[in-house]
Amino acid sequence: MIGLLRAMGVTLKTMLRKPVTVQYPDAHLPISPRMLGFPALLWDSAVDEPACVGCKVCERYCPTDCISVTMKDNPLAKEGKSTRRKMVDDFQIRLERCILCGICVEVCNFEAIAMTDYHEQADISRGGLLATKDDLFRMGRDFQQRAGIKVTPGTPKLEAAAPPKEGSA
Amino acid sequence: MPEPRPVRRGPEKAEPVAPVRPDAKMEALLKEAFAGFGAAFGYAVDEVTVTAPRERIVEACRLAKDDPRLRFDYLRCLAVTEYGDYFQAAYLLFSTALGHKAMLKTNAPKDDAVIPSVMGVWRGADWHEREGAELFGVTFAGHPDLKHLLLFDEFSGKYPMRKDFPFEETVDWTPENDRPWSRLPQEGS
Amino acid sequence: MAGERGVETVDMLLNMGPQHPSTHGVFRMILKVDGERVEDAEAVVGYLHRGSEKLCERENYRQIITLFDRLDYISNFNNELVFCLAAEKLMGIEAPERAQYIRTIMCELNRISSHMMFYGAYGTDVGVFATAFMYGFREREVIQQVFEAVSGARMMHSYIRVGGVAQEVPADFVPRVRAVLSGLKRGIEECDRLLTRNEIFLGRTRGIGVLSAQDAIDYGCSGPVLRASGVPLDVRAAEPYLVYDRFTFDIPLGKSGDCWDRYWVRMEEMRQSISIIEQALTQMPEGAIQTPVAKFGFVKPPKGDAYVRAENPRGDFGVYLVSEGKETPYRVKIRAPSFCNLMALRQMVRGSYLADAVVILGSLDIVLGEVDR
Amino acid sequence: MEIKVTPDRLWKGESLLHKSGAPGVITGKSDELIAMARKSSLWPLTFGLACCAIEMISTYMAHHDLDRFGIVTWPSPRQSDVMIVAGTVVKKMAEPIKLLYEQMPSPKWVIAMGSCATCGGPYTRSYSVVMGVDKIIPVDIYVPGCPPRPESLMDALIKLQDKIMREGKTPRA
Repeated sequence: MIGLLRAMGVTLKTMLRKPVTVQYPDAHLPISPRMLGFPALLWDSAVDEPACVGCKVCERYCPTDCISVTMKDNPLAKEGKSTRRKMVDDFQIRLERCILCGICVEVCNFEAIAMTDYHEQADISRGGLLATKDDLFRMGRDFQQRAGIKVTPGTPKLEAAAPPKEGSA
Repeated sequence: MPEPRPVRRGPEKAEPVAPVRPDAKMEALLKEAFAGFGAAFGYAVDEVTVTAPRERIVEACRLAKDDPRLRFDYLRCLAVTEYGDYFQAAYLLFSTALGHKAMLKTNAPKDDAVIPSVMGVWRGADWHEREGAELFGVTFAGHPDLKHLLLFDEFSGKYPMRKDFPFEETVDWTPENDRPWSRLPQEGS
Repeated sequence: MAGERGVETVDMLLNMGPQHPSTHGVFRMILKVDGERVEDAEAVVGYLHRGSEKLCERENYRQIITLFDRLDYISNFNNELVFCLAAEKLMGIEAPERAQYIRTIMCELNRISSHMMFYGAYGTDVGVFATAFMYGFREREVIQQVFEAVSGARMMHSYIRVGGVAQEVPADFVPRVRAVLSGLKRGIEECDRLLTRNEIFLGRTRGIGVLSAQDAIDYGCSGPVLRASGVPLDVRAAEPYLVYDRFTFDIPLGKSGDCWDRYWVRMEEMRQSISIIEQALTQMPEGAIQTPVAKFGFVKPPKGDAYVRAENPRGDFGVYLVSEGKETPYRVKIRAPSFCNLMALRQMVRGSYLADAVVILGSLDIVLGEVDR
Repeated sequence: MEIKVTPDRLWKGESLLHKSGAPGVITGKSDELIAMARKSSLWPLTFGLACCAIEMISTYMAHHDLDRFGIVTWPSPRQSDVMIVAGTVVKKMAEPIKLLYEQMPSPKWVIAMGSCATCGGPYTRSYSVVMGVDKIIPVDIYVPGCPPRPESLMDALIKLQDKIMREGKTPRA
């Protein structure tokens, strides 16, 4: 009898407890500012050009070879508007194979790539998971706006924490 | 409010750590115990390695286990490594009673890759030997059941951990090799 | 063959897995049963053999950390740590003190989250279908949020580096971990009340799958499986790595080596881990978190070989690293604790009831990612 | 609470249902109604392969609770509709997966969760890994990430529900 009452007590206590469930499509579990989402390219709004110069260092260091980069001459550099002599011609990330390790961000010398908070990228075809240069800039700019990252050439590398990202809820 | 970036360039440990050397007492002990084996001695950072000829490796292992001064009753690991023209099996030993450790090694040439099995000494050598046999093609003579453990029959005669076994090439997605079934209505299987 | 009453009987072969809800992944067991008794069991592994050891030979030391994350995918920090310790041992360097404390805290938190996962899965094996899982994961999720705040990833952190850790912990790290710990203490008590002294649970686990100390040592078992048999071997105490020699903690030991002991040892270990983390939080100094070598990732250990082992949630995780002085290691052999614990399964299952086979397998707490590598 | 808007390349919020005047009454073609019934009770096969399985379990558990979507795990392929391939598919496991897929009754859907199931992920260069589960069985939704967060998986399931509705709308060939 006492056992039964005690069991009822446990049930009652549990019933009155606040649920921990997060109602997903409407709410989202809090995202850490350091969250590693899919990488995207940042935009140097001071010169209005990509911060990436296409040096291929991320391509070399990517453990899964999911990045491919090509480089071209920067037309703005000839006019003297930019300090970057080269710029990125084409940049693709195969998000399907990206393992979100952050090595590309670590090795980048130009602060041109960042781990964004994009993570809900499911698609019905593998083709949709191939992020082209435009996709990456779109993701990157959106993220930059939300997180308030400014890219200036010649700044020291990110030392410790990535800038906070605007998670929801 | 953005969290300030904690940049900390504190004093870094510049002075090198003193090289770790194994216990001299252990070394002397092993040299004494394995005196009659024609064994070579060396170091693996902080462990003493004893390289015994493969004909006598079972005997050496049994000695290591039964000798009251050594009492290596715990086989930590058995690692097969491929070097130039020979395979090396490393038996990493530990004594639960005395709390010391050592490394036993033996070599087998590539054209005659046979090493006697030590399963009679430690039963824990079982799967390690099967793994070494299928990944490197080293035959552990005397093992009761040397069949595939991790791989399957397609790999019979192929030893993927050998250095000459190639890595696969990645196949990138292209519109041509896309599988369009995801856009089609479902059919019965 | 003729049975007791002259009735012809045949042994039946029963296949379990590779897809089976209670095999903890893709593990296959071929059981030879005589009625309800298991006469023999054969473990078939390799359904998750991904060739990590081979892949390690083409990637550099920074990239390999990502592969080690995915070995024992429930205790990622511990795996990374062992590989980094192996490389550090070959290079003769040591991480700064603060980094060592951060590593310790993360590894112990990971031990708790791993044991919580075990708690849920084991409850399911014994028959408490989703309830135990729900409670275990409720605690686990809180820990994972701390992991995410520190490393940026919920599971595959790649946070520990050769010569330190990747980045400084967030500003609110210490109070946050303390809050998590006090929540965890309550959570563990609750989990304890739900299962530990439950009569049905005791009936299912007491005296089942007994493994003697002698056998456990002979098979090379480690971790809670070994300690449940009464062997006081804990790498944290036997060969202290990191800063474990500065903490006081108990090594919970089982008496009989049955399934309940293995469960109990893990529950106790969680409490010990909490105490270790509390000590580490008080002792944690300020200072650098990386040696210069870790900053750029150009790690080139000199020629030689080294073996390092550390106490993972599942046992003694070892890495035998052979370097030729290049950017990529020459050979990486991973000694996975589950791999060795699984060898003893046959011994334990033999002679038990068929229904207990699942309970025994669950009590080993295997992770196929590291069994098959 | 802010609503997280995910960048959606596929469907631009197209309304799939015809709401009639009366509250709580929905009219539609029978195909659509069947599709609605299907999408509201997706039973995934409990089938974890590797690391992603842990995040998949996380998704089922208290913090995320997939039961809200009518998604209940089922340990047998005979009664399941969805197969979430969570983890690395190695060559030794390819045959069992095919068998499981064939045991599931039609209509059935497959979600390739994580980069290993999508294309091999970090193990593309390995000798024993199948480069994507779509080499052996048809895949409906690919979820990138290693492992995908629970939210990514839920997002994929919502997209799958959308896809099922679209299949209900399009006449079969």
